[in-house]
Amino acid sequence: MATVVVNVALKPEILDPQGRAVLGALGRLGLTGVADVRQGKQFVLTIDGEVDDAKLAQINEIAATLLSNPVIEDFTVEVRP
Amino acid sequence: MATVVVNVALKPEILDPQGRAVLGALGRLGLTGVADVRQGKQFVLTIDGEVDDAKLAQINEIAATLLSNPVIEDFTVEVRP
Amino acid sequence: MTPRVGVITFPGSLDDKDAARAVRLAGGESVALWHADADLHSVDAVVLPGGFSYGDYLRCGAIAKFAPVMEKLVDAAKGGLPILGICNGFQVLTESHLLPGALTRNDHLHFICRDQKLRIENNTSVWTSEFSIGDEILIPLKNGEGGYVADEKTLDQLEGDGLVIARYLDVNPNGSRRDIAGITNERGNVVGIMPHPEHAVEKLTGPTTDGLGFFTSILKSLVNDGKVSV
Amino acid sequence: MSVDKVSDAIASPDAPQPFAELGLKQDEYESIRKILGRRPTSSELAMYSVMWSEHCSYKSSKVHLRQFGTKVPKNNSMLVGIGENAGVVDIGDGWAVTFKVESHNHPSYVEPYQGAATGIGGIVRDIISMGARPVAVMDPLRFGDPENPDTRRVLTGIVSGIGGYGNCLGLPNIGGEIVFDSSYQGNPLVNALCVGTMKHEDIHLAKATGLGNAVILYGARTGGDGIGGVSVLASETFDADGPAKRPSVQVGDPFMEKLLIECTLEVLHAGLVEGIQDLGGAGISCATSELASNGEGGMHVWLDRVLLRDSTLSPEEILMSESQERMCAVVEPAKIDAFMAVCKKWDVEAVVIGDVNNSGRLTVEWHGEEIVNVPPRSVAHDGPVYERPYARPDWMDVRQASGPENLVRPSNAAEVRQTWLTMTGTPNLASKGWVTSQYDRYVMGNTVLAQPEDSGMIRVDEETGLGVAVSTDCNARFAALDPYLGAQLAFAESYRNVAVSGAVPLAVTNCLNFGSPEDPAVMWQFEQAVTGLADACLEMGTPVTGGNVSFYNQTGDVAIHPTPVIGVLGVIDHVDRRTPMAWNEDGELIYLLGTTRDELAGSEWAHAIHKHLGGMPPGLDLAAEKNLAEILVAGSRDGMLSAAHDVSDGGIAQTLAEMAMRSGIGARVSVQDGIDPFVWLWSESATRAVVVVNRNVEKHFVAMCEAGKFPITKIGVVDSGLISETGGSSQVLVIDNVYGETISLGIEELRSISEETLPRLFG
Ligand SMILES: Nc1ncnc2c1ncn2[C@@H]1O[C@H](COP(=O)(O)OP(=O)(O)O)[C@@H](O)[C@H]1O
Ligand SMILES: [Mg+2]
Repeated sequence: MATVVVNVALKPEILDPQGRAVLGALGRLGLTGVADVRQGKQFVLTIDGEVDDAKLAQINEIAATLLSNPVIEDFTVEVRP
Repeated sequence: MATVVVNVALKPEILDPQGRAVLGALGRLGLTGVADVRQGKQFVLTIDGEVDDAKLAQINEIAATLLSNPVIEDFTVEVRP
Repeated sequence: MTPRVGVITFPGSLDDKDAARAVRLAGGESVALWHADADLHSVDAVVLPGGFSYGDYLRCGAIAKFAPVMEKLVDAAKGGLPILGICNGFQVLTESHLLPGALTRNDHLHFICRDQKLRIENNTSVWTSEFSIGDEILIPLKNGEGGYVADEKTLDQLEGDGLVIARYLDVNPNGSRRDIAGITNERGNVVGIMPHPEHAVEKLTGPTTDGLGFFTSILKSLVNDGKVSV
Repeated sequence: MSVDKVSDAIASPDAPQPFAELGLKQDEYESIRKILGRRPTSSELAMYSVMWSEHCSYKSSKVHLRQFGTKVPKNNSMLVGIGENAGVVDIGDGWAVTFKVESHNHPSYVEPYQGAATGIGGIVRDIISMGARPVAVMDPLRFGDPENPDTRRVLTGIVSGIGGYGNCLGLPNIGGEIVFDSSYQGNPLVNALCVGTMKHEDIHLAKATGLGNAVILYGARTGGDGIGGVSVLASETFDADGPAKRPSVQVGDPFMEKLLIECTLEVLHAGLVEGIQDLGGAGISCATSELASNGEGGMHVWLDRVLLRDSTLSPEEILMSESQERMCAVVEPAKIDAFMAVCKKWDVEAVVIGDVNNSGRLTVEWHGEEIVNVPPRSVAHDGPVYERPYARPDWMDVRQASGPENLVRPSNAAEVRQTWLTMTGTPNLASKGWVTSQYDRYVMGNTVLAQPEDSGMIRVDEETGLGVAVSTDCNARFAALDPYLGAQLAFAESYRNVAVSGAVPLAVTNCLNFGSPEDPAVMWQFEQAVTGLADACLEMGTPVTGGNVSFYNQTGDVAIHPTPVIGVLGVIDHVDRRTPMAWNEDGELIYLLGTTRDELAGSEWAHAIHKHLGGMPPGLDLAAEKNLAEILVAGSRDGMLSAAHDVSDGGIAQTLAEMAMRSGIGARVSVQDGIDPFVWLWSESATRAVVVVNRNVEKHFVAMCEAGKFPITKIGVVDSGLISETGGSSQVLVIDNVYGETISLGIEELRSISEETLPRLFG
């Protein structure tokens, strides 16, 4: 069993209304000094067996096509043993 | 400048329709051996200055009340220097 | 033969019956197409209807683009088959890269349902040929992720080539860049639009009947092309 | 941990059992032992405890609700009455309609988004299980003080939940209510109504018949969420200092529900189903025991076949789980394959979990061991029945005696104008557009009327134009002043709203939201409200076809205002002739139907301006109400009405303002002679409507009203050419005869006041 975490975030140049709403709320709750908030998605995949290079390549491909939209989003893939 | 990452995930016993939808799609795309997918949210906060204990406590409080609902979600807070 | 317009149903499609009704009211024959059936049943045009395909949980339209019928549709689009994507259909078209850009969460973060005024900006596409440039129409808009985005270069290109087919008037309801409500590809056969022309085809149930123009446009275009006769 | 088998229960009769923790009283536990002739197994105890909860068994309300069955009006349209998942009425041409309203109050306070979302999900499954296609939803809501910060959390979450679920299901939201009152601060009300349509032959019932038939569980997998959820939740009161207990809430999956709708309708129409039941509160316990109890035989269930999301669940938990988006069907063996094929087409998992037998018992097996063996009726239908004590509380005298007579009233034109502007922006009267624009009202293409019209109207048959209209209403302040009359007034308002749109009122559903039934004062309110509603329905000829009771709506020992939300369904033979609320063009004449008295107790004016609640609610003459409805329907049928709008919260002033804002065209109206202008504008006397007629039918319409001896007064004319004395706005509402003066209100000014309130509070 292995865990693969894919984080997907809007590209920096794309407006993130959810992050902005959180930023506004933080201010109202009295947390000061927050310069920016961005909201992204995190996918946690539980994989049977080992994640070898072939599987990792496949997961990267899926992160690039299914889990994120390259027009607006960036992603990272991280394997946690 | 510091970065604080708050990850919010549905508690394991709570249905995650989003993760389920991704799981179904992975199968159709030929990625086999995925036992489970859970989809969570990731908030990336950019903080001016240092994150001292008081600030961290404040962020934990906000993570527990604003960024997540403890009835259905768990969260983690991580400071990245 | 009456023009046959296919309407694809994905799991979670909601406005498929409405799109079919609009096709019929405009004088065409509607043909139900099923997502899992990799066959377009030789229809003359296709509508990708609104809704929440696969729940839209991941990203609107992201999972639908992998449906068996979509592979056929992408090929057919390249061959010139007229395709109209409405709302979720528009999202499927951008996810499938048949149209540039992407649709993102509304800037105010709410789902919004309102009667929306638009200005028609292009009447060379097969779905807008019955309009005149500058026509102002009022049709329903309802979405949670309708903000059109693309990089500046793409936006400039869309403008420069006259590929914006409709723009929001009075109110930009979702933060779309340059008030873009709908676009077409260069060939003019693939059109995506966020508001819902199929909900404005009967005085009784819609704010106007302005939406009919999209459906009469395609039927006329098909007849003029000699693809079908009436 | 080993499972508690029936044989164990026989072998260890005295083993201690946690019945109290499960919410059962000592005597209830004893009667379970008596029914079984032994102690229950832990699985049986789980089943009885959820099924005998207030939420599932109606143990406190049953004795009163019987009135809806005994006082049934003569009405041939009822096809399926109280007791089934939802009532069904005949609307002609072979069409039938089912509708029902249900509460999801407590879960929505704990987790507003999911609580409200699953509320919509639950009521929709009730409608599908009758064999109907759901065609619309409505959402009567109550919130606490709009200025309290927690109201923002609750309201925004609930509204997004209702929208998130309903929009994704593809059901138009065609109406509802949003009312603020601090009595709901720790206990918001989320009531959800769904309407479904079907042909007569498609009606299905929850019944397990046919020896050897299979019991199929299909839809979402069973998980550990919401165990004890709805039923236990709905039966417990929150502590004064907030939700100390935070029981797990279910998460809804509207996409799965959409698949479930399509899949269910397909198996039903293909004739593959003998009986069908949705899974709501009490999950598998409820579905299997009710199906078996309604059938004539027995049922056996292999519980280990249930598809699970969490493999560690115990049999007790599986029996109690309230996981959403599941259904149960009874299918002939020869049709199982066809049934499974339809499920596969829609990507819905299904499994045979049991079969129908003639044992007369409900038996459940877990990996070869018998863990349940009970008479199904004892679980599903023969639960405890309480005759709870009830008594009119003494404080009612004080409350009813302190009327609004001494409150400071506006007494000149300038004060009236100022009051008008203030009232237009109160949270209760302000535009609800900020909320309702988050709901899809267009999907399905059959919405003829939706918010902010008086009722929602849906076209049922595209060929013939046959349609239905539905409204829900309740002024809980009236019910607080007099629960009997308050329930009748709520019903009358809903009835009127349906008639105003041109439809003939046909049937009633209700959602009775009250405090703790263990409080004799609350129980009295309940008894009074039920009696009032039953009496009114009998007199008006509209049967109650179903409904829902929600008790324990209180914080500490402070109960909410009694809130009997009443839904009325009407039929209209052709939706083309619907009457909209707004006037259209210059020259149309504005009439007031009905009589205005000095009735301001419980009014929005008393509430908003003076925070006052006292006195006696407006009087109600049901015969007159019926007369008014007949006039409104006849006026629509004969094409005499170009618009009509009922007069209720906020009085005539609010009615006129709403018509003007909706239309955008000005009008000149004169206060009736012989009555104080303030009273005329803001009294909330019942049985009134403002109607708009064209000059060419005026004589005819007035004659019709006079023949029916119904009071009618010409009050104004639509006029786009009026000019405001204060300049500015182009279209104005001009009111003459206000303490000898004329006031004018710019329609744009009214609109901006009305539309600004909710976004300011919650945007
Ligand atoms: N929560 C809601 N959901 C949908 N529609 C709503 C909601 N609240 C109010 N509305 C709609 O707004 C309009 C005005 O509401 P209200 O003043 O309560 O109407 P009425 O007094 O005629 O019953 C109605 O059309 C009603 O259906
Ligand atoms: Mg009304």
